[in-house]
Amino acid sequence: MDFRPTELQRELAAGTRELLDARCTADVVRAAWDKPGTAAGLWASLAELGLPGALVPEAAGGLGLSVSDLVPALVETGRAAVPAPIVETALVAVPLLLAAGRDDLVAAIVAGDALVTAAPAGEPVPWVPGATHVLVLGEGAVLAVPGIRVPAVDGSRPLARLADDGAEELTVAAGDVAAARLRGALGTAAQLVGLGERQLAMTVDYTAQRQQFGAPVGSFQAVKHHLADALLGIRFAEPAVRAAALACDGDPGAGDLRRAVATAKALASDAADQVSRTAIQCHGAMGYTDEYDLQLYAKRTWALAAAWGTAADHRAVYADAVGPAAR
Amino acid sequence: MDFRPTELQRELAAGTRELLDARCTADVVRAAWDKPGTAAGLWASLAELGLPGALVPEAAGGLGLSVSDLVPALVETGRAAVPAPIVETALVAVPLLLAAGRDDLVAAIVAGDALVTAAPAGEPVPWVPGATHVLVLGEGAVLAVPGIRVPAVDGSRPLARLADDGAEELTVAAGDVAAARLRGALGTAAQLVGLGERQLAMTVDYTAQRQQFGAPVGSFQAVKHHLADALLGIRFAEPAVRAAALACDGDPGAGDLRRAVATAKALASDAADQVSRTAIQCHGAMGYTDEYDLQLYAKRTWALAAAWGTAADHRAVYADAVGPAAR
Amino acid sequence: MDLTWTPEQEEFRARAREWLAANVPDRPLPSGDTREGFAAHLDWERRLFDARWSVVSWPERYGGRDASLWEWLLFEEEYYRAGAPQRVTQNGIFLLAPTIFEFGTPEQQDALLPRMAAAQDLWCQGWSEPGAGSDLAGLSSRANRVDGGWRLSGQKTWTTRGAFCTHLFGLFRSDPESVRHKGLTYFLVPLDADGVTVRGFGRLDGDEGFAEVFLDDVFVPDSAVLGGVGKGWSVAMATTGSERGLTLRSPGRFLESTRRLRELAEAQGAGGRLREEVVEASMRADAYQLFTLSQVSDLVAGAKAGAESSLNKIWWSELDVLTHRTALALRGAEAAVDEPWSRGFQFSLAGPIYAGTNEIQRTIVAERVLGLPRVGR
Amino acid sequence: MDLTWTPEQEEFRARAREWLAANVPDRPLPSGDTREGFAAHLDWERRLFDARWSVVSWPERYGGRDASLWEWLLFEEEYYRAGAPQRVTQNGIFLLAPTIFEFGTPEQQDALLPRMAAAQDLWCQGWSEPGAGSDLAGLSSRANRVDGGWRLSGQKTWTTRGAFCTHLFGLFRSDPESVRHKGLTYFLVPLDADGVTVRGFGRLDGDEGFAEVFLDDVFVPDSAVLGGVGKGWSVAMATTGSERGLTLRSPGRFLESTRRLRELAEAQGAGGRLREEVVEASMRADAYQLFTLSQVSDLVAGAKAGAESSLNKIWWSELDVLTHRTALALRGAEAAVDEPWSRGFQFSLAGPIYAGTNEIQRTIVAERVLGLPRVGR
Repeated sequence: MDFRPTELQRELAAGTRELLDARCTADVVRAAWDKPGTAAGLWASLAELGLPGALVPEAAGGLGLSVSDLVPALVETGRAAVPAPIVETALVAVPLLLAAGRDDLVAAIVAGDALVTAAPAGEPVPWVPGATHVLVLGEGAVLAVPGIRVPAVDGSRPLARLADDGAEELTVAAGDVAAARLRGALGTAAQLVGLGERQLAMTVDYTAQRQQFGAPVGSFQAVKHHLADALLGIRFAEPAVRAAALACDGDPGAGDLRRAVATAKALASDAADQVSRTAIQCHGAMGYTDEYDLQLYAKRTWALAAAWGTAADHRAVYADAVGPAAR
Repeated sequence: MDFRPTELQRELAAGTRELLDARCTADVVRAAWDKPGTAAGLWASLAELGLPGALVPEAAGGLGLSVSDLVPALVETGRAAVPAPIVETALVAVPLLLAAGRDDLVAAIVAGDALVTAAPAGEPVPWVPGATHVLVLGEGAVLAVPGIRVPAVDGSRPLARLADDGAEELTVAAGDVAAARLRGALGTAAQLVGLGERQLAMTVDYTAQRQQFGAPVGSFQAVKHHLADALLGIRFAEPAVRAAALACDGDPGAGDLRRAVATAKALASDAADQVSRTAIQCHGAMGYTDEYDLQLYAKRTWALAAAWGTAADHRAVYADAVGPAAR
Repeated sequence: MDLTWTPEQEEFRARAREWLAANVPDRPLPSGDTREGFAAHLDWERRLFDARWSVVSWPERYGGRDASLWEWLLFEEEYYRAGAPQRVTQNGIFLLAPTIFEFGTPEQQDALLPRMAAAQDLWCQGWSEPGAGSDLAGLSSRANRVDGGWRLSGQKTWTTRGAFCTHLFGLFRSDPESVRHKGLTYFLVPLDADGVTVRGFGRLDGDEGFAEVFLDDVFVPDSAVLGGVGKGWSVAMATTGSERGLTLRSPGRFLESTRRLRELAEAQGAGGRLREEVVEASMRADAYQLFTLSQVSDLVAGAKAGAESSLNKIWWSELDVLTHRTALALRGAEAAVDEPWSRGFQFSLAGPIYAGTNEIQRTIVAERVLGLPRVGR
Repeated sequence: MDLTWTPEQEEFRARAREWLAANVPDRPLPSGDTREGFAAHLDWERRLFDARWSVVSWPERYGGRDASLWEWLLFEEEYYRAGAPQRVTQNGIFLLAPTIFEFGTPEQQDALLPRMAAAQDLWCQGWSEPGAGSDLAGLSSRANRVDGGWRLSGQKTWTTRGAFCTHLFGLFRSDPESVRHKGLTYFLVPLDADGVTVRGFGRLDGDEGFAEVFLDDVFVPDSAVLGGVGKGWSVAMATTGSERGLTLRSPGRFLESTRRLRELAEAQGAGGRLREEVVEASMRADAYQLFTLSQVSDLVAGAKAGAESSLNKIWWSELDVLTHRTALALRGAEAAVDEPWSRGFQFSLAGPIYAGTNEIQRTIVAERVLGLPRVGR
């Protein structure tokens, strides 16, 4: 029993953060609004760090990491609002493609040449344009062809529907597909934690400086208590995300996998959404303009809170998974 | 269209308040905890004012009032936490007994000799001991015999189960019984508004005086905002209660009766419960002792919020009543 | 006590409903916060004016119908029910006009109100400055006395649809020695005056709906002063009162949005908590309607609207957020698509911020309605 | 990173579970806040002590098992899961003892801790005074220096179970010139000393669980001072830290209460929002468990618990209210009956108040964790 992230996990996260602080600034995210799907330079850097192929065995050129090794780095990709399918490629697609024996595509991922997006069947598919492959998860898994684009709340995360035909079925077990969907929810939850932390930090900085009625806005009790509540949600979601990662890796102490992932995604979605709304409220009119960076992160938050199952969906999963209230 | 209470309504409420300020102080409510069902002197005063028989036609010795005439006075009986079945007798029982042709019992009510309690079938019956008659409303209506007492959260509003036999069926239409149940919810909602106002006023007084960290507790922004929220709930529940009373009287502008009563009871239950919890929190440890009067009103609030359908029950009724979202 | 409309009121409602049914565009207009959409909305405003529906509560000589508060409420209810376009003239008609009626000279009223009703003059508000948001008393724009008038300098920001308007109203510091809310004057400024520069910028929901207005030694005559030199604070307070109060947010808007929410929930067969929240939003809209009818009954009987209007503002703005959040939760993964509900959600988040944040409103309620002590923050 | 117990930890858990299964009374004891119930609870405490389960984390020489923080968490989880009685000794064991371990002399430790572990001395806390609730710095009870010791005078109130205890710990103003949190000293006072009067009174949930303690020129020797003369404030802060922190509210309590909530919901076949709130409470209990495991991992590795313990206190106390409110909503009309859930609801309302109100905790979080400016209130 030691729930602290390992040194490897902390180092991978720190390296990711350092890279993204330099290469994925707010300006980069904003630029992706105008030209979605053009994060190629950023993706090459992530591939150099090894993130897309982090779960690929070392023998196949990957880092050979576990899900819980990768998750702290994914929190950082959320904090930076990386405008590319890193969760979809690294966490959702890789284990499924390995199971399907698609070593060609896995190799392309390791090389940084393939950007694989993914979505549950029936939902709008993100990162089109931009992704090179589209993975759709229903009962089974297919590589599908994107159809028309639809306008997105988060312009840096473009959306498309699927074309009616051209899909290619992958040969995988139903359990592999279900596990991939759970990893989608988990990775999204990790990014939401990072997004929440980012917006909270921006708001603390803003309210500590902004003067109103002769004092910093952040010195008013109402603002303090709003921000304490925002922190509370994020701080209690974060361990739930790490526990769900351990459950994915089969840690027996992490309990039922579905319950753990449902808890992580529900708490992270609600917490990050609460941070976004609080941040906008505490910024006043400033929070309400698209020239200020806050909106970039708020819109990513709302997009991800809706992806891979909403908080309400995951509460229903939890109710299912927890079963009878046996002692 | 004039939604102000009429002069008659305001005067009846003012007279009730004046009476109760003198005759139903916190000490009287507290005394009813030790000896439940001993509010006889208070009941005689209410009968003198005409409240128990307010809906009885003037020809039969009553005041011949409408439901909406009576409701503002019932708000006052809530504010004072009257420890007797005034809603049950005046609002629930009287019209049903008139419909059943039970003029004997109606006359006893007008004379102040009968205290009729009432409850939906299956629920614990309040005001036993104390009541002279027990009305139980299921599909039909029966005058039932009380059985064993059960311990009550609100000791000034004792509870009992029913005896297995000895019940006497009233000859009334199913619609009359349904209407009586709605009046039970409405009258309880009215009392909850009064209870909320009382606890809010007590808390404003307390926090304006109580010093902490060198300033009145009520000057702290967090306390101000908690109390503003408490007021908000009560102020928006109050018109809903008056509108439901008009709906009982058949005012065509008041809309569907079930929707109106459900709105009134759900909003009033939630608002008064919120006031109680806020009041206790703002009183600090003082709110948490049975020597301070606040608890008398908080416990009545919780008892009434649970009676004649909880807020959740009434939201379900509303969903039913509002039907398809037709334009 | 009753809630029943008179036959005359029902007749007024029927006339409004009939005209709206015949005239409301079949398809929603493009957003009034874009240049193209604003033009389409101006056409609509002029149709409203031609039929005398643009300012129903104003005197007939200014283009209105002398409608009572009750009739105004009925008109608003029908307007939202009909799904009629957003009123891009609202800053003038609902915020500035009540102030002109209360503080303007007869000459100002005759000159300004008919052109406003006809959407010939288009007014934006200049409350906020880079250094002052909800705290109006922190304004730094200046007005210097000159022969025959004033010279205005400074910068206003967050002026809604400022890039498409013709006039601005706002406060300027006319006494250079003054601090806080003393020494302010309320000015009416044509945006085509020499020295005015307007720069539009974008909003959270993606429209170019805001503008910054730069004033560089802009001359205005004495007739541009509303309500007296140095009286700006109390004049402005009257205006923000009406912004917060009933006049801007009629219950019809929320009855309609919660009806659409129920429609959405039924279409999606929603169960569980979402169904509960749909009911909660609907009940709160009903309560807002009843609270308003109670308030208007008092106003019609001669009462004054006071600090209680803060209760309205908190209630409707948080109801609006609840309604849209619930809609997005119902839409699930589709909530990531940019469409009316998701735009409406982002727009709803402005409600608790503008016209005095809800934190300020709660403090007003606590101090002026409940009487809690003002010491401390 | 892992969440798996070692075989030794699992073995410890099994031993605790086995003893509890064999010894926990079949029927709940009467409330420990009544005189009769308190006696029954004392019997239980002595059984715990005899089997070395009363203070598992203490050194063996004081009656403990030298258990690690992990083993303590496991014991607590098993304790709540077994439905074992409330610990009426908790004010001593969980609040005072950590302070004695940190600040007491070896003589004080040897004299006081074994008697506390064995429930021979029963400690109540004297934090609150009529004029000072959460604001400890406003205390006015006095300690006057006399030959060989001190004379204590003043009034303490809200001392939980004070009427049944033998000793009191609390702060007294030892420097008459001092103000606020300077010049306070931490004293340990036997309640049978001359000049002490104890008067019990009732709580919201109906038990006689509180007492007022009057001290009239009570003599105590120098050995009654804990942590040094004039150091009372910093000594007390260490104690309130442990009251707020992990040591008092182990996750096992909330895992068990939410499990009972799910049991209730299933028995009643609850649908709709209530089901959602049942899930919400359960998820929050899971999150509290994981947050605690994360914190304890840090502590075991040598980190210090700081202002973050305010996060624990807000979370568990509001989770406890949510759990009980949801239970009462499920019980419908039966919620008016006085039984364990309705009593538990009333008891839960004390959580956000005592040991520093949640308003104070949120301010601590904002200032010390987030770093917001301290100006203002």
